[in-house]
Amino acid sequence: MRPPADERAQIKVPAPAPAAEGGSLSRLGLTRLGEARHLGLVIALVLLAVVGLVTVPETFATTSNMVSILSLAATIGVITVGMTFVIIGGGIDLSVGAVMALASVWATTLATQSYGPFVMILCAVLVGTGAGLVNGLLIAYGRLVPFIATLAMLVAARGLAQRMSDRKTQLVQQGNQTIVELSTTRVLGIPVLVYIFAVVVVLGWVLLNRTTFGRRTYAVGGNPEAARLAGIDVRRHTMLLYALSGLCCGIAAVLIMARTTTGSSTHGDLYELDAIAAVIIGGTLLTGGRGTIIGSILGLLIFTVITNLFILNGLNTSDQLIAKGLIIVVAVLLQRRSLESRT
Amino acid sequence: MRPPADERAQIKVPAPAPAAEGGSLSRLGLTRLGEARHLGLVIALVLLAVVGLVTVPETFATTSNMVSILSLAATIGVITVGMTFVIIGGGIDLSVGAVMALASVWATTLATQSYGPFVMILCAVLVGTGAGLVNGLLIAYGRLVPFIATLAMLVAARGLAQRMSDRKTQLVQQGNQTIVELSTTRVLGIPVLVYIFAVVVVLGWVLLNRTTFGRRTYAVGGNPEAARLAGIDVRRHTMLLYALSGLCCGIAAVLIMARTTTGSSTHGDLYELDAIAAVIIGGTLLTGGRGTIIGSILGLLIFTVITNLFILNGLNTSDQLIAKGLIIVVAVLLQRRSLESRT
Amino acid sequence: MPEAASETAPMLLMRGIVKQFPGVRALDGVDLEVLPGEVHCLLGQNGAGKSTLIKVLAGAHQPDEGTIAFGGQEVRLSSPTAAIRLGISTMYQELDLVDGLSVAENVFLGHEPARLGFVSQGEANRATRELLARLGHGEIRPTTEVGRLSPAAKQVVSMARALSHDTRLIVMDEPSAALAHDEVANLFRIIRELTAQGVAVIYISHRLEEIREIGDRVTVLKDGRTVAVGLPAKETPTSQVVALMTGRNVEYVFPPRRAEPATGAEVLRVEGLTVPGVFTDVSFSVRAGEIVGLAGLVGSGRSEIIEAIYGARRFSGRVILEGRPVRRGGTTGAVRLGMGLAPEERKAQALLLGESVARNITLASLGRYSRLGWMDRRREAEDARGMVAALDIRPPDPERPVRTLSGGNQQKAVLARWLINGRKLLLLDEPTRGVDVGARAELYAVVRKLADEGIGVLLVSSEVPEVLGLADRVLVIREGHIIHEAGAGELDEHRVLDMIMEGSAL
Amino acid sequence: TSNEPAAAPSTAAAAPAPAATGGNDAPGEKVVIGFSAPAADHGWIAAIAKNAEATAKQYSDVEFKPVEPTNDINAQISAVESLIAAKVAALVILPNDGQQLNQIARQASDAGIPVINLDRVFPDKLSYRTWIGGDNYGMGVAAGHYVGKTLKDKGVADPVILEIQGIATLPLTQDRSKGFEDALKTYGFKVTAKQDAQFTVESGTKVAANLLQAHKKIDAIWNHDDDQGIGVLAAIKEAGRSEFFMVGGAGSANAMREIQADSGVLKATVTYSPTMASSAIKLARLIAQGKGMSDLVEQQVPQSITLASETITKENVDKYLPLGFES
Ligand SMILES: Nc1ncnc2c1ncn2[C@@H]1O[C@H](COP(=O)(O)OP(=O)(O)OP(=O)(O)O)[C@@H](O)[C@H]1O
Ligand SMILES: Nc1ncnc2c1ncn2[C@@H]1O[C@H](COP(=O)(O)OP(=O)(O)OP(=O)(O)O)[C@@H](O)[C@H]1O
Ligand SMILES: [Mg+2]
Ligand SMILES: [Mg+2]
Repeated sequence: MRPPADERAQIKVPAPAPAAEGGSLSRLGLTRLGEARHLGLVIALVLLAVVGLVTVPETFATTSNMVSILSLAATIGVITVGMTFVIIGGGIDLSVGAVMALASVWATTLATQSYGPFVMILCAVLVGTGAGLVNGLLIAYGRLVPFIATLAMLVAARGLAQRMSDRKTQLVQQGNQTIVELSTTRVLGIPVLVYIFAVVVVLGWVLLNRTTFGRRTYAVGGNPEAARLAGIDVRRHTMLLYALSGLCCGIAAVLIMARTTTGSSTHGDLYELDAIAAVIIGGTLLTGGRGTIIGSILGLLIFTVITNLFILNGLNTSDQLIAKGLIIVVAVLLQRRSLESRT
Repeated sequence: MRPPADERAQIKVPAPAPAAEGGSLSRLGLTRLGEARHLGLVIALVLLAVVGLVTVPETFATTSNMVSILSLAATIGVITVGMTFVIIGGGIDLSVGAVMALASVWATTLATQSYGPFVMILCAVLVGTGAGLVNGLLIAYGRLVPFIATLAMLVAARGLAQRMSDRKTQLVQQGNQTIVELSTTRVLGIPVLVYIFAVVVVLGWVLLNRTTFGRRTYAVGGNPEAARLAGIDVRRHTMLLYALSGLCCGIAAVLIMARTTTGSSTHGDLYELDAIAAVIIGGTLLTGGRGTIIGSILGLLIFTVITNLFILNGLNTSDQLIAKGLIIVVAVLLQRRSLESRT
Repeated sequence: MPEAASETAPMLLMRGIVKQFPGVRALDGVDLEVLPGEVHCLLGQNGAGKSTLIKVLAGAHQPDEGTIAFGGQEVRLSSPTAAIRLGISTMYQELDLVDGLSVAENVFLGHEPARLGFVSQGEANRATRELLARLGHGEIRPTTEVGRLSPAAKQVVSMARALSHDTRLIVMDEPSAALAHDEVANLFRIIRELTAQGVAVIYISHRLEEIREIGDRVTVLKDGRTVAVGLPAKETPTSQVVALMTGRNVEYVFPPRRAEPATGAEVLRVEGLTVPGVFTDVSFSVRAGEIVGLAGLVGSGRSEIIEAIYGARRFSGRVILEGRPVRRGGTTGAVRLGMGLAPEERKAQALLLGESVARNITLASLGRYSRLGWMDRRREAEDARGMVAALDIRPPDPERPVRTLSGGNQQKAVLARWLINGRKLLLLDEPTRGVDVGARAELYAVVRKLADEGIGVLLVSSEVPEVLGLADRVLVIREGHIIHEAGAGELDEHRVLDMIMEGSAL
Repeated sequence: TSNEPAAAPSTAAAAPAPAATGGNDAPGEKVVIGFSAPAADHGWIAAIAKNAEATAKQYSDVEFKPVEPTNDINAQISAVESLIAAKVAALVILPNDGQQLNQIARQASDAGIPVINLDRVFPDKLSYRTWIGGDNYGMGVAAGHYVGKTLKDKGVADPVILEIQGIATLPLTQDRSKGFEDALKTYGFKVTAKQDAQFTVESGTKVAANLLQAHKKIDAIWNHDDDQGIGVLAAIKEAGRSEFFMVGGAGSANAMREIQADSGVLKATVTYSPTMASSAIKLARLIAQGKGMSDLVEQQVPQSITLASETITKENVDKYLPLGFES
């Protein structure tokens, strides 16, 4: 039942050590690398890929299909990066889809378009960041609950977008096709917009894992009072998190303009739910303080691959929805299982 | 070394008192009654009413308009009651709208309708409760995050509803008009369905404030570990909370069938956001452990009155949305202000 | 009384209890024997397994091995309810109250007086009022929301809850940690009442003098094992108990004070500091190299004084750091100017529990380890490792989640956060709360060493001997006023107690 | 509605039966036709999807390849991309928004795949081979004329006319409203108030209930969509109002039955028939096989076909009822 006495004596030496020694290595090496915790998601993705290879062998594994999946994931992917920051920081942003729509509309008004594509891009990014800043101010300094503040922004930004566009879809004009080329031009067979997505993900990862900003984000979300007493300006940081999310929405607006050649108040409908779901499936806690960019992107890819598989298999909507519900549950259970077996 | 025991006993009395005594009376009397904390909401409602009286004096203050507002609030109001329980209990239920749609579809299939109106009502209620139970099982025993589990249910329930109805709108048949009469029959000038809403609110209030179930809901949401140590079966309770929310969706399905004379997979679209927003504006914390039914209902009424005012004034949707965003922010700020001035 | 009790059959008999957590063997074959009507003390270092053992006893944890007999019968405690039914009630170490509920609702949580599921709140309030009166705290209203109570009052509510059950054995896990010592006396009065009625009490505390005062017999745990059973609490020499707990001969003494009063420059000067309703017109100063202690009752405003100085709450008056007035820049400004705060509630106010020790240590000095926001992770890790070694934080693994450390080691990590950052002034609020004897001695040494290196230290502690032993100079606070100031050598515990309670020294 | 006991003819059958005209229906070369439409969460769109599939099934030489219907533009672009990659012989696309899907349709055309644009039009004529759709403006005009004429005949001066639109951000909604307004103008009338609903029963109820409060006396209502019209009628019934008449839109079987029964306020509806999906599939097949329409003189299928919007009233409802779609 118990190990022999001398053996025990060995282990005992550092007071609480027996507790420590065993688990720490594996825990550390792996959780820090963020591999173990994503194993379940990777397994789920692999399973989906297998389904794809079995059901639509000739189309699923083609380069063009992979590119198509990534292009589809790009817009909401950029938003998901911002959302990951906000949620790790203990908040939530429901306004992402609406802010993206507003930015796309603002950037495609006749007035903006007359200044050329770069001003349009600048405009989208500024509008997004501005809306995010307003969210941040309301939450950090107005002390509104994030859910309510960003819900109000969702509603107001959609309204404003409808008003600016007179509810019409605004085409990117001939002179500004540079923007559209982000989606049509390919480098090494891959559209520029996928590279932009990749760059945002990498920058997001670096910001979260290699900078003081990232550190503070975890601290602010994990224990705001401790962060405050450690001298971190929690309010300012919170505000910046929402501005960052807004910035991502602005970038996403550029991508959606490139892909659809339009700005419209209907863009990004329900993106907030998809982005939040991806982040949470990716293992980020809704309560804040924990989470990874890679997890969120894996979560998003699962959703995108599911959609792609449905497209390729021509399933009808009802069956898709039912299947999607089940797959979400299974993916999360898989992930939990793989996490638990490690600890 | 230390003063004798009896002497100390004397001295001790005021020790922790200053903390308790000063605030307790006003805080307590009022918070418990739930008046102070709702003052801001009441003020917001009164302001809206004043706007109504000024802008559309001859239509706003009529009985028929009040009845109309209540009828509009009834369906989502019933759902809000269930949502309040779930959120106080530390969870969230995104599936409410979809579950209501599923229940309405199931209750209006030819097969169900052939058994008459009472079986239809029973069917709606059972389907709702059943779906809620599944949510509860996944969350309490499958240990899925509520956000994800109920998101999966949202998706799957809509899919199932579309499948059952073949995406058609299912009319309540001639023989089952008893159901429609819930909305058309009036007692003392008020439709039966408003009474049903009122009864659900009262029952919900009693359950939350006067029973062990309610006490335990606060405990489970506020500090699940403490609740467990106090001998409460936290998992079972959590499961019951979601079942209760499902039950409310079932009742809401009956009301929507009465109002629209149909069952449809499109019913209840985005109800989850509206219900959650009403609950949170009503002062319930998203983190659980605090909240009131009355607050939620006031929050909901604010939303309903806003819509009513907009339409009475003939505003278009875009302006409605912008104004709604602003009003939400103002209402919440008002409420915070009134809460703070008390403490 | 203990003599009489020892002849009767044990009320509780735990044998060979083993409890394994992932990667941790918290209990490794513990034996415990408790007699009816005795106060049985459980001693052990932080992380020895005391709380785990009583959670097993409360049905909150299921043991992996071992047997439990209660009242002569072998029992299985499959849930908290099962234990409560048997008459075992527990006051947990981490306050187990629900902030959003009222006092009465908390007391009767899980066993509300109810008919058909309807709570009879009047009855609950009345019963709670009686319980609180019995505990000497009639001033706490049954209808107050628990979240608004002070930690001490919460402890009383916890106690009332334990008593609300028909109980034969009460387990108290560090009930005195949040209490000032007049409160503790009250607690002891109640314990004596209980034992007189034949109720047994298991009492856990890191304050050895309490054990001596209230305890009958002592069981000592070390590394999840019982190392001594049934020692007589009054007779066993302290040194022997400490040796059993720590495996070493730690002297429960304070490091030597500097010979003459500190003459360094004034680091902190506070003039007319006032937070309305909490404290008024507080003025004093702290010199470099000096440890100034604040003595006072719970609720006398000591924490608030410290928080105001640190910029964590609004105040009127002046705070002057090294000759320059501090502008109200919030905590960020205070940290930038060279202050550091080890707050009262470690877990709630200081630690990122899920993060590693290293990240907790460097939290307040991210700027030092970065250029243009980019973290120099190698240097950060090196310094953190150095800190862990310097303060002898155990286990010496900077990457371990801080949550898994014992209280004393967590406290050291909080101190390390400020040591790594070169402070001018350290504000310590209850630095040894819940910290075991061995770790305490080490902490005292660290604080003294810091002072010797020229840092000014402002110390708040509810344990008067600690203030007297560690500080150079003592300020006595009563109801938000400084009523006395003297060198620590000129005061003794009795005089300080008289002052903080009666103000007789005025 | 699906649960009408009177076994109404199935939707598929409601599509015009293949007329035995010349060799158009004789089996030809095998072709794969791709199909993409918005999510079928609404009666009219559901009928579109069903009609397309049913028509494709009638031909042994057609392989029907539908992709996931979705309301997300981004995903519909992806869906069409996958059809282009699959090298289908012809593409039938009902875009969520013609402007937003234009680029990808153009890509298909450029890749040599003929695109049959269904209903919501692409702005760039190079993006599609043929357009077939309803006449949204004409639909508004038809409703406007019915309302205007009826009120004029009754001799109502300064009538209260309400309009309940569908989803306001769709161009088709704006076209319908414009047509309605223009037609009313010829009688000297104008719309008193308009609100938009979401094409769902529930939103219809909600908007109508509020509008009925806002206007104590109403002369006429035009509701753009018969599906949401069920909800509008429910709200009217609940409010117990009957001083006005209502005109519907799209032409669902359910609305036609209401008109036939003449028991409520619904007196007419203007068609916007989902049968266009059946025709689109037929056109796609002909184009892919390089055939023309055998009833026409031309060798090729015309570039655009606009369905006429017809006004269905009690007088002619019997004729139209078999064509009504079950929403
Ligand atoms: N839920 C848990 N999961 C993992 N490890 C745990 C858990 N609870 C306790 N431990 C570990 O078990 C050991 C014993 O902890 P315990 O809380 O019983 O100590 P203690 O004697 O009460 O210490 P203290 O005096 O600091 O309260 C410690 O190493 C602790 O980290
Ligand atoms: N957040 C708060 N709101 C209202 N009153 C408070 C608050 N925090 C503390 N108080 C009150 O301020 C007074 C001073 O409390 P404080 O915690 O500073 O005392 P203390 O001397 O530090 O005691 P302790 O040893 O318990 O920390 C008490 O009356 C307390 O109840
Ligand atoms: Mg403990
Ligand atoms: Mg204090």
